[in-house]
Amino acid sequence: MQLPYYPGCTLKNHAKHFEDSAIAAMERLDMPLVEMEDWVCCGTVFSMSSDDLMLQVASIRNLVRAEHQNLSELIVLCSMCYNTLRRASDFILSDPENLDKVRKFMYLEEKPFDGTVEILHLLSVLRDRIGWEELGRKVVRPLANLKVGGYYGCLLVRPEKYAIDDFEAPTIIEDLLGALGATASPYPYRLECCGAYQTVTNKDVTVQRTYELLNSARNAGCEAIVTSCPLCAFNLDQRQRETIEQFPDFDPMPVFYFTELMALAFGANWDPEWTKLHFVNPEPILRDKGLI
Amino acid sequence: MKEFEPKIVCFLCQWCTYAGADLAGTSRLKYPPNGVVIKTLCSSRIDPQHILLAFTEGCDGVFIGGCHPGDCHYQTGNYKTQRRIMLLKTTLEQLGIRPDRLRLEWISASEGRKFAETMKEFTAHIQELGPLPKANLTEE
Amino acid sequence: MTVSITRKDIKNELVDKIELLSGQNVFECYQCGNCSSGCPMVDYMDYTPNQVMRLAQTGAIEELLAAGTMWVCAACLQCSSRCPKGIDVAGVMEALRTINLRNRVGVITPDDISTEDRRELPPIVLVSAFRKLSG
Amino acid sequence: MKRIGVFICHCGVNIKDTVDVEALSEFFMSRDDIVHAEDYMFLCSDPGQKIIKKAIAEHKLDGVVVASCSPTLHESTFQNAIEEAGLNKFQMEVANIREQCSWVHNDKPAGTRKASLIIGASIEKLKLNESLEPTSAPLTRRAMVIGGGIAGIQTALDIADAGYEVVMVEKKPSIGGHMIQLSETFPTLDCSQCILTPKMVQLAKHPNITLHVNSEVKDISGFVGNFKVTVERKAQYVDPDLCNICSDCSTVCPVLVPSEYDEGLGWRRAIYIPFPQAIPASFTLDIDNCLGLSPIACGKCAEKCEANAINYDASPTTFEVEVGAVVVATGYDLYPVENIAEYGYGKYPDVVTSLQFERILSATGPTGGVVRRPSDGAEPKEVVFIQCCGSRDPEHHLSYCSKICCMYSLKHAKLYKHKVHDGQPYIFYIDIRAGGKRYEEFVQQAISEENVLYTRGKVARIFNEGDKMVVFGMDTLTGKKVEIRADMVVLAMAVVPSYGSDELAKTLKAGTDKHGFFNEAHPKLRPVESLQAGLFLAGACQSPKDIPDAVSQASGTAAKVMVLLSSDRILHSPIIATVDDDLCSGCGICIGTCPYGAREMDLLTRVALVNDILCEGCGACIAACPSGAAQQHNLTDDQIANMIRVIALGDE
Ligand SMILES: Cc1cc2nc3c(=O)[nH]c(=O)nc-3n(C[C@H](O)[C@H](O)[C@H](O)COP(=O)(O)OP(=O)(O)OC[C@H]3O[C@@H](n4cnc5c(N)ncnc54)[C@H](O)[C@@H]3O)c2cc1C
Ligand SMILES: Cc1cc2nc3c(=O)[nH]c(=O)nc-3n(C[C@H](O)[C@H](O)[C@H](O)COP(=O)(O)OP(=O)(O)OC[C@H]3O[C@@H](n4cnc5c(N)ncnc54)[C@H](O)[C@@H]3O)c2cc1C
Ligand code: SF4
Ligand code: SF4
Ligand code: SF4
Ligand code: SF4
Ligand code: SF4
Ligand code: SF4
Ligand code: SF4
Ligand code: SF4
Repeated sequence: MQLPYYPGCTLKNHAKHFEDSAIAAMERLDMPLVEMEDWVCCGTVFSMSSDDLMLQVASIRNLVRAEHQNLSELIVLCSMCYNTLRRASDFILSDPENLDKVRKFMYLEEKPFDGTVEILHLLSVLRDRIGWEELGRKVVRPLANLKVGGYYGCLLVRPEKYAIDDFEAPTIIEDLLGALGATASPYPYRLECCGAYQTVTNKDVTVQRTYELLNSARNAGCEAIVTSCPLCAFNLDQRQRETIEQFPDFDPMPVFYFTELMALAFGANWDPEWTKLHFVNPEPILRDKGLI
Repeated sequence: MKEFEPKIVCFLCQWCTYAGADLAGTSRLKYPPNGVVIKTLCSSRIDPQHILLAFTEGCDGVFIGGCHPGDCHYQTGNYKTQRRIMLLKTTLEQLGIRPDRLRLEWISASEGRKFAETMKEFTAHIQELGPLPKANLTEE
Repeated sequence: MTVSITRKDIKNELVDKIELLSGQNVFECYQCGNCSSGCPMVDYMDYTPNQVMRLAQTGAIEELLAAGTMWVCAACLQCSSRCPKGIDVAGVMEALRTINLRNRVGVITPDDISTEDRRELPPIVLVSAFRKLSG
Repeated sequence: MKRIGVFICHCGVNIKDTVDVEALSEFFMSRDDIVHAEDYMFLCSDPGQKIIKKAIAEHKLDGVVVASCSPTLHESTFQNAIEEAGLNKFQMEVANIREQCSWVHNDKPAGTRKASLIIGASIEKLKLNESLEPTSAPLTRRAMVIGGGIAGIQTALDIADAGYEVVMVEKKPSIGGHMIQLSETFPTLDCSQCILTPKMVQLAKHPNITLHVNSEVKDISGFVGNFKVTVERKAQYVDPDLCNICSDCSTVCPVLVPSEYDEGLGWRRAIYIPFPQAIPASFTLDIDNCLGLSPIACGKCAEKCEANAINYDASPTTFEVEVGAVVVATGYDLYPVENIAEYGYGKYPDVVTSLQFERILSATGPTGGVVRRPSDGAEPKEVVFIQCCGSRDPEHHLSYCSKICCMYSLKHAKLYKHKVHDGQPYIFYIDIRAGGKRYEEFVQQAISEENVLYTRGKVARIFNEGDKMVVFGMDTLTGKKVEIRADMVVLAMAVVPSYGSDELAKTLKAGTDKHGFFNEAHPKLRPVESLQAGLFLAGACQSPKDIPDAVSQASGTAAKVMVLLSSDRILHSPIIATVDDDLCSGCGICIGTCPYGAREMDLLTRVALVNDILCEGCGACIAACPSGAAQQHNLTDDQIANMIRVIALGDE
């Protein structure tokens, strides 16, 4: 079964390893990801202002096009795209007036927006269509001895209505890691915000967040963490450069996309290109655990 | 010509509005003498038929007084009344009777002043509307 | 500092604007402080999220618009998801940002970002920062 | 046709000044349908009443209209008068021409006209009045109390002391409720068990009280005065009369079960006594956890019991009890703490509930009253108490305030401080609700003298770091986020109706509010009665309550029950609904309308019935009845219609 998927802008450049590893992993699960055509950036963040329809248009445009391509669902890898697409869709559909306006505005699209496309995060697809046990059976290279923490951040679990799991006590990432054979250690800060776009204007704040978050994971015994969001990955991985500068006691930690670990577990080989996109080199730990 | 003196039936529940009307009396508050009271145990006893009858028999206004929401001696009687009156108002309209000839107010036992004021206002309002034209009713 | 509050302050036009933009009733807030205790950015804010709600109740939106809180908020939705009264506090923050941005206050431009950063930052970071901070 | 007399009162000048009383009596005298009319200065006075009585005799009147002050004042005076003259009291109508006429109008002609309409309408009503007697039914002078917490115990004792029989039904193996689990109680800090156990013993010994533990109410039929209640009693497998609580059996029992009494902080065996002072004083075999009631599976306890008190062949029993009144006193439970995931209960052993902390403080608790935390038994030096856990959170949990947790959290902080002198208690609160006698003093003393640190703000999250609980809170007063590294956290969990009481409410057909608490008949004026006649409420089953409130309500309830049981028969106003069998279409609309469950359908005849004792006469069903079958005694549709006609005709 093929999964139509929406990559979003960053998966084509800074988070190429996210996309590549996801494709590799899903191929091995016989559920290849097929990129939808003609997608545009989703806008990355959902606009919460009630009257600002313009800011919803980017998301809706993607959904209209998916509808036109006869897709009934879109699988999303990035937490932010997931959140933005789903909320934009609901927001527009919840008010006939909005729907009408958006349709009129997008008259150039080949069909009007109906809101028929279901937006799913890959994690929930893994859980709901395959299941952890079945997934475990497909593992050919168990991530034995790898102590890793799941990082949820904000948008996988908030707001509650769009949470892919219990919004206060999710287990979906830990469950996945467990199925892959890793030791998942839940650590206190796994639902705490990384600082998000504040990284542009308040860099030091995000550096502080990174320090606290990764320490929290470290104290809980994690050797690495996984995320599903390129923004989180940027703050938690790339910003370790500044973290090391500012906090002499800081012990760097590799940050993976969950798909990278999946790819490894399902038998794909580590691509050295992926390493280049990491700030903290993940190879030593992977080598240490015999995974590469 | 003599000024129009409306005829008004007032259905009052015995626990709240009837007692409120008594309080208006003990406080010697003055209001027009047009409304005549029929006491019921609860406002929910009032059948919409009675209200229609009042209009067909020649009353110009009907007033209903009950306990404030939540205060009903019989728990929820006043909610039932409210629902019935709301429905009846649409029927009245269809019959060509202005729905504002029918008025529902929550007046508690301590609201003598509110009772007197309501009577003044309602009587004046009906006076303004003039007598209920019988013709409207015969159409029905 | 004494502030004088009159009935004209309560629910003034700006409060209405905030309520309209966010779809929230600021008077629902009973000042439990849960929004602030969970807020990851609270240490960097001049008014804590619950103080934002409180000032909105007193009508002091001008003061809020001049303050820095909304620019520090990371829109992480923690406050909204925990609020016992179901208030979307993050939505109120967004409303404050929106009013400012529409008045071209606090808007960031590409020039505010160093060339180095511009090269280094992934699109997702730049786009979201511009979406939140330039309107 | 009725022979009607009309009597018009001057009320000194009170009526006479605005209403031409003489003209009115002349007018009514002249009417064909009136036999006699007269006016008098003070009808309510003795001579006034004599005038009425004399006229009844002289003119053979069988109906009387008294035009005077409001019926709330003298209706009963005049009813008595006509009864003395041999008439049924319902053959009298008061026309209110003072409060609703002479006192509110100035214009004498207009006042007179209106008075004549008021009297005219009263005459029309009187014409169709029936002679009625109050309905009555015999009554069983016995009460049932469901639930044996402090509220149930107090109710039962008060009723039994008044000489009535009481049957108590308690679902657990012992009475005592939650109060028996408490350490010391605010605001006086007296030992809970010291004040409760004597009452429990008194109850057990009371000649008028029969106690059924391990029992639940399964069904109820009948109505006020005569209920038949079906009770199911679980098998106890131990004969309480034979058991001498030697505890030999439990020492050999191989099964360990978390103790309910200790809120899971300690253990009990499968054969056990919930706590040493349990009433009845007997062991109970917990069949759900026992390895199997036979020597093959285990059978150790029976083998060991020298008193031969254990009987493996026991079986549940079901029996019926007849009672005149039922009191619900099923108390409360705590809101499921797992629902508040961000506080990490279950994940962190040192995050405990308030009731668990009571057990930790209690001398009879798992730590013998020494404050030790569950994880490692260490003495916690910093303890955080979090108020409003689950309460006042309409978005995720419960909208209401649980009322008692402010006070007991403070009590906890205080008792903790008494036991751990160098310990620091912190309380996170939103508001402090201390509105009882001596409560505020209790709070202030703790803050100023014992340095309990109150922090105004809600805790967002609890993490653990090493052996510390990191509490993220807010001090909304300083506007600063606070972080406390505590050794232990106590959650003041919301109070909810006891589990299973929703089913009980259904069985009893008792109303509950949207949270499941039993509904009182009126929040201010009938707080101990339920809407169902004969069904009463006591304690926390009605709303969260502390012990003083629970006991006050219990005694109030007992008094109400005693009023009911004190008469041989129950009397009820006859101004109730009736049904004309011929007109009733069996549509059943009236049944859903009645707030008292007084309406039922006769399934054979498809005719609606009215229960004379339950009907309160509100009339809602009558107005709802589409066929006119439902009527009200002495306020029929015809009576109302005739009154309307009088008013509509005016002085035309
Ligand atoms: C942590 C904590 C500390 C407290 N400290 C204090 C204090 O210091 N001072 C104070 O005044 N108050 C205190 N309270 C409050 C006190 O516990 C209550 O006021 C009191 O227990 C209420 O008594 P009750 O009889 O109404 O309910 P309960 O004590 O709950 O008793 C109800 C009884 O009914 C039984 N029951 C339930 N359902 C059924 C059924 N379907 N059939 C038969 N039986 C049933 C139960 O088994 C129980 O025995 C505290 C409460 C808590 C949670
Ligand atoms: C401003 C205000 C607003 C309130 N609002 C509410 C509300 O909205 N809802 C609510 O539930 N409660 C309200 N209350 C509380 C309410 O008033 C009381 O709960 C209630 O009145 C108490 O009734 P009581 O019979 O105990 O006392 P009281 O009403 O004080 O009656 C005592 C009676 O005893 C008489 N008396 C006194 N001394 C003697 C004596 N030596 N000999 C003979 N007779 C004596 C007095 O004259 C009086 O008639 C309010 C109170 C106040 C002050
Ligand atoms: S959490 Fe909600 S109610 Fe509490 S202070 Fe914040 S906005 Fe107000
Ligand atoms: S959305 Fe903004 S205000 Fe709310 S918790 Fe996150 S950072 Fe704080
Ligand atoms: S051994 Fe027998 S007498 Fe002793 S406690 Fe057990 S059941 Fe009772
Ligand atoms: S028979 Fe049951 S109760 Fe008795 S000792 Fe064995 S396990 Fe315990
Ligand atoms: S009693 Fe106090 S702690 Fe309990 S819910 Fe009410 S305010 Fe909160
Ligand atoms: S004194 Fe009165 S107003 Fe003040 S807290 Fe107590 S009850 Fe409330
Ligand atoms: S009159 Fe009221 S109480 Fe009586 S049966 Fe009808 S609805 Fe029920
Ligand atoms: S509403 Fe009237 S017709 Fe219908 S069942 Fe009741 S009494 Fe009979």
